[in-house]
Amino acid sequence: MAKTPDKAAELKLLYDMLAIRRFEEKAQQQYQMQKIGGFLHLYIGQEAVAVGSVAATRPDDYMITAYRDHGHALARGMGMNEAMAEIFGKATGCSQGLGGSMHYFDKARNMMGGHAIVGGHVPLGAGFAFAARYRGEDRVSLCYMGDGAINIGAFHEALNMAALWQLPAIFICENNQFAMGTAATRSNHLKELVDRGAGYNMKSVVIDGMDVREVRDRISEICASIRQKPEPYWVECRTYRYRGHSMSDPGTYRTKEELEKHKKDDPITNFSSVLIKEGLLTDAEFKKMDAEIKALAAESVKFAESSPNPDLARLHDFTLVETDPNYRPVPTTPEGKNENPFQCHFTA
Amino acid sequence: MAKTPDKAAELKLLYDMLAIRRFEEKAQQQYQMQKIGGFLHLYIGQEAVAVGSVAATRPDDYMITAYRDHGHALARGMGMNEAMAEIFGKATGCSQGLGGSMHYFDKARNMMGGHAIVGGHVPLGAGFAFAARYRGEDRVSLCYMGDGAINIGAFHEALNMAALWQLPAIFICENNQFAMGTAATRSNHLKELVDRGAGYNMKSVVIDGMDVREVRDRISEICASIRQKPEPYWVECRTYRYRGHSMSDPGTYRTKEELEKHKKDDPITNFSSVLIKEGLLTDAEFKKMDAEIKALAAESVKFAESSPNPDLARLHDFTLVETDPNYRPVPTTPEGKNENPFQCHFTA
Amino acid sequence: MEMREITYRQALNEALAEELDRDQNVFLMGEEVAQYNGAYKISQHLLERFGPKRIIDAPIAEAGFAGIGIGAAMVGLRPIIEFMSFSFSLVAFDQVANNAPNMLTMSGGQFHCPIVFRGINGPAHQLGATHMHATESLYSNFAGLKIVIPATPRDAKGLLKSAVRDDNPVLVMEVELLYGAKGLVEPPMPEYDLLVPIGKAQVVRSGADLTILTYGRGLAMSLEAAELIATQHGIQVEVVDLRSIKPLDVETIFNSVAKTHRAVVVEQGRPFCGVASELCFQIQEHIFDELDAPLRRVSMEEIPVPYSEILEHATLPSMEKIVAAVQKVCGV
Amino acid sequence: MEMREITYRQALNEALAEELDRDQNVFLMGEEVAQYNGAYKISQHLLERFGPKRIIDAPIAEAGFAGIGIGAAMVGLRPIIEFMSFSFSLVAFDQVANNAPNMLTMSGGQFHCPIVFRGINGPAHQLGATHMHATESLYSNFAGLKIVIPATPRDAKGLLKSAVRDDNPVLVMEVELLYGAKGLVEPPMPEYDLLVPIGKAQVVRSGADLTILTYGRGLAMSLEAAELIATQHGIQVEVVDLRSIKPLDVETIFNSVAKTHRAVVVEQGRPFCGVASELCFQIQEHIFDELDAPLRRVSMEEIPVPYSEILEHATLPSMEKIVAAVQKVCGV
Ligand SMILES: Cc1ncc(C[n+]2csc(CCOP(=O)(O)OP(=O)(O)O)c2C)c(N)n1
Ligand SMILES: Cc1ncc(C[n+]2csc(CCOP(=O)(O)OP(=O)(O)O)c2C)c(N)n1
Ligand SMILES: [Mg+2]
Ligand SMILES: [Mg+2]
Repeated sequence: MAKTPDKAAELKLLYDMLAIRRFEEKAQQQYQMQKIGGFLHLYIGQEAVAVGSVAATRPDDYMITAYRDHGHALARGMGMNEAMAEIFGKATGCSQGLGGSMHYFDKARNMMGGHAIVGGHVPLGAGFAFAARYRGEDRVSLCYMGDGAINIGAFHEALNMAALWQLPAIFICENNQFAMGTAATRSNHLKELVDRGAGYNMKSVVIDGMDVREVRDRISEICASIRQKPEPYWVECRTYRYRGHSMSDPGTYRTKEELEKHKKDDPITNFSSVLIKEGLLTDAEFKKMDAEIKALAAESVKFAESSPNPDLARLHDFTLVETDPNYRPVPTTPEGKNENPFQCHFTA
Repeated sequence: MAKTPDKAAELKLLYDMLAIRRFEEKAQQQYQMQKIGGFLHLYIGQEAVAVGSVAATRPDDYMITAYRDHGHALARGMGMNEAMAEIFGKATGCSQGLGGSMHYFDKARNMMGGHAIVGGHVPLGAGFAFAARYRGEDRVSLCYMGDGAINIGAFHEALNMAALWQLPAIFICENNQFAMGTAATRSNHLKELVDRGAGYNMKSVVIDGMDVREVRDRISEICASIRQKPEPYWVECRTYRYRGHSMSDPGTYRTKEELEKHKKDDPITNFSSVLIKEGLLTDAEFKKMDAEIKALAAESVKFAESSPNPDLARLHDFTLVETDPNYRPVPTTPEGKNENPFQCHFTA
Repeated sequence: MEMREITYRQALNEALAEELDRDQNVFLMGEEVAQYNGAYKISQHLLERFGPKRIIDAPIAEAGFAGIGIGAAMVGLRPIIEFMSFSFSLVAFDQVANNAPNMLTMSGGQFHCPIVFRGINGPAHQLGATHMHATESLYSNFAGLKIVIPATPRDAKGLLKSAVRDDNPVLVMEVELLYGAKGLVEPPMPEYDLLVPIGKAQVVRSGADLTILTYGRGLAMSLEAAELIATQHGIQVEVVDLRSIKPLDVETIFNSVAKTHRAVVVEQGRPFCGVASELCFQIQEHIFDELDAPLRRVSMEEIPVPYSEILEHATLPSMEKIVAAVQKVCGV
Repeated sequence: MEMREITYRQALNEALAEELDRDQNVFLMGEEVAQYNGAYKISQHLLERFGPKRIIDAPIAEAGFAGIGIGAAMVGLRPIIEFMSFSFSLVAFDQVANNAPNMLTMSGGQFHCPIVFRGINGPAHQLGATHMHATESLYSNFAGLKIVIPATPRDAKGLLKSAVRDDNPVLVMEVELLYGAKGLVEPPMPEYDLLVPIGKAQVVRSGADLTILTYGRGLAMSLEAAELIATQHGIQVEVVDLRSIKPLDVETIFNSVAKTHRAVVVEQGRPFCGVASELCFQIQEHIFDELDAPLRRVSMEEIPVPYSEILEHATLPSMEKIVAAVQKVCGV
């Protein structure tokens, strides 16, 4: 669909990718300075997937991903401050410092969290889609996972039920070629990961995950179709992880040459040149944008450092909730049982 | 391969199927007389699958199945006496009365057990195949499961690894159309269950599970090919369960008509008439065979009733084993690391 | 208000029907819950009444539908997930124990999970080693879950209804061997809205000499044992039904044991790191000086449950074992 | 014989190498164990030395490769299955807890499973709510498993080697925070074949006034606390390292507590139905009259572990908490 690109929208794609890149470079630096602990999994190289797909969604669509979650949260609009503060374990963090790098949650933006058990979040992603159908809403659930996650049971069970019940979910496999040190070719016997969808009779699509426009446009088409006719999609986004699996990873399982080769596909560098070629961006503007973003990233570290720790006195306040006395049940109407346009599918 | 049928072999197929049928009719009767407790899942209607596939194997091939396991054990050569005694919970049972109907084990015959957690035994089946490859043996592992078992995680993980490592396993889905009251069409979105194999890039085959010769011949071909070139197969055997899921099942989820229709495909009646048509069997011989078998089934009940209960004094003797002091380790040879002809696949 | 005698099974069925009727955000999902009316008929007639949107047959995929329920709960629905048995929840263990109860902490308080996991749990009859696990001790080691185990039809109804209205993940562990048991229960809604509070134990029989702390299947056996002991030895046993494993009603427990100075715990599962061990720790920690004798426990034998009926009986807790334990503690 | 100082990590690596070398039926399977040399480098150089047949990288499919291991063990191989963390074993829970330990019973004694499941377990540093479960209390509730938790390099090597030679399923729960810790260990094979018996505790520090029962990560903290208390209050604390959770060395435990009459249990996990509660039950059951004060326990707080470093520290067992518990028990 050759429509003339909307300049602001295109620039936002670049901006969002760059913001993720610079934010994580800062986070990495802070980690190396031992200002933060735990695991830190960087998304650098994969920015086009989160940014492109989020650009294709509505704010009320759900998204959920694994522990490599900074990019998704920032793409969805989370501020760098609350993101950085979370890694610092501060009360001002997006999860009040209780979640850390692997658990970025942002309820207001329907960012349903980063999750640390491989595959464990995939049924949750199906659950959001289930809820949308249950309520007869045309919201879509975007569920991201890595190439290593498609071999675990929870993934299988979720995709099978999503297909059975025709849930409005997009299961996006971010195939960055590796699960820690295990190349995707060593974790399954598939020719291409997209083929896994055939085992569920689910519509399956491959997308170039290094091309942000491609990701946005293809996911937009899928979302549009799902809102018309709810059904799940299996999407393989081909991308690449430029950093180690986590900060402790020496990365000996791949050659420098392989890494360099993939860096030629850098989603940010490439897209910026495209925009410049198209006259939507000048080199100077790009530099200015980068400077702005770097300033925000630096600022986020100051914010995190100067933020208070979580309140020790509330240590036990996040285990159980007080049941909300003002909760209003929705009584079952006579038509209650027939009101869901999609109910048929639940017994399909 | 049109070879003239070997009479003895053909008659054994009929005999084995009939033995399962009569044995289970007896078991059912005993259950109704409340002589036995627990769950009792009858195989009646599916006899051709176990009998045909076992006829295609070598005694050193492994087999493992779920809780609907009487047919597999008997087809493998277990005596009716030890089979019936097991349901009676007697010390003379195939599992000394500790396993019951759902846990028929027969180590001498490489019957690796009936298993009661849906899908939980599938990785074990892959494990036997793994061991065969590890040792460089050309044994095959037959792993049976129901149509309801293909939607659970353990199944997925086992098939993915079996494909990845090219394990010599045949995963036989006995599609008897129902998982308890859930029609196979209501537990997944596949057009045909055989399609699930595509999600693992595994060779996939459909077999008429009501035709014992068909089952034997097709599984024989697969075994022969696996012994040449180890790799897993995904096999859907189309069959039907004539009795309820278990004794407590009213079976209201299917019509009498449907049941009657499928009874026309009775693997035993049909095969007996074929043999009679082919002149390999006379009606009289068939009646005689049936009478013999019925006598054995009746005898097995007497055997079970007159058998002793397990020894209460040994209640705690089956939780941990004494480590065998005579175990002889096999020291690693210099070539140790290269001796497995298939090792390449383990890192494929 | 007329009390009615209904079965534990009917009580659970009523609880489901009343909560489904009260709130469209409530739905029931599990294997065979809809068209089959439940493997144990707990969801009898619910499909007819509430339709396929609310009563949903799931494939055999416990981890998957437990997780779908958790996701649905995070966005405001109130799922009731049926495990045909909590023994089968072991394949969904990570979802139930490591996802649902952690969501509130991981999200810094943004997401909670109003979800109920329910089904049979603990000893049944001759189902063998894999099917009769008493999982309460496993799940109670995790923080962020509530666990109730009703021993009577009234508690079955009242605790399940309270569980559905609780904003936290609640495990309702039912006792298959009690499904047919009868008891008095208040009339159904709209006439009466029976809610039994989670976290409150009940003194079912009072006595001065020894306290039996029990729950679920253990209650009936303990009451039987108490009568026998009263007639045989004139020993008056107090019987406390815990009803909730988590939160634990320590006040009622401590009060009773502080009065009788002796206790036997009758649990459903194996002893090692079981419920009895936890009760023992808390009792001795708080009322050490009140104890005149060591606590004893009646548990499953520490072996996988064998199929043979006589071995099974020897493996499971029994009235005889309770009597023996009480005699031992009282030195008679 | 020269003792060498090596790390807990090296000790485990030596144990694996020696057992792999000793017996071709032994193989190591898990995520990243081969080409990556192990996520925590426990299998360093093993792929080079033993080749891809013996050292096998598995996909992320814990239930699947745990089950493949169980199958292989049933037919005579001796698998060592590495869980990158026992927290991830929760997705394989049914295989580890409901398959391996039941095989002997279900098959009437025909099949046993000589298999080792190993990996890190319990507290680590800022990994959050899902990654730091102390699973020993969960698995120990099942019958048919042995569980060891080494606290020193020597025990790490000796217990792992004993586990590989045991004909039963053995869980070897390693302590990530100790991987870098050093200790004296006998020379490697062929010079010395170090086997530490499963089921034997060890009195690591003797004292007359109070017994600390601990294991794993708790040992170092307890010894530190013991020194502090000795200097501060002149109280002599005996420290017992359980080493095996199952079978439990009750003799050593009872002897120590019968001598000191006071005990504190320092466990790795949450308290409810935890290891401390089990020890407490058995102690009061067998040597009730020897106890001069209630047992106390130092455990994780009963909450999902938060990420924030200060909250995490407040959540996990610590030297300060041990000191406080001892002071409380001794009334100082
Ligand atoms: C059930 C489980 N097993 C193992 C792990 C440890 N682990 C964390 S990330 C990871 C690799 C995942 O790779 P992939 O799915 O490709 O995602 P990526 O890291 O490439 O984004 C592993 C094995 C885990 N967190 N959960
Ligand atoms: C994990 C698990 N969930 C549920 C059950 C209860 N259950 C036993 S058999 C069965 C149906 C299985 O159907 P299928 O796989 O088609 O085998 P069939 O009974 O038809 O031979 C169910 C749900 C179980 N045993 N294990
Ligand atoms: Mg990856
Ligand atoms: Mg079936």
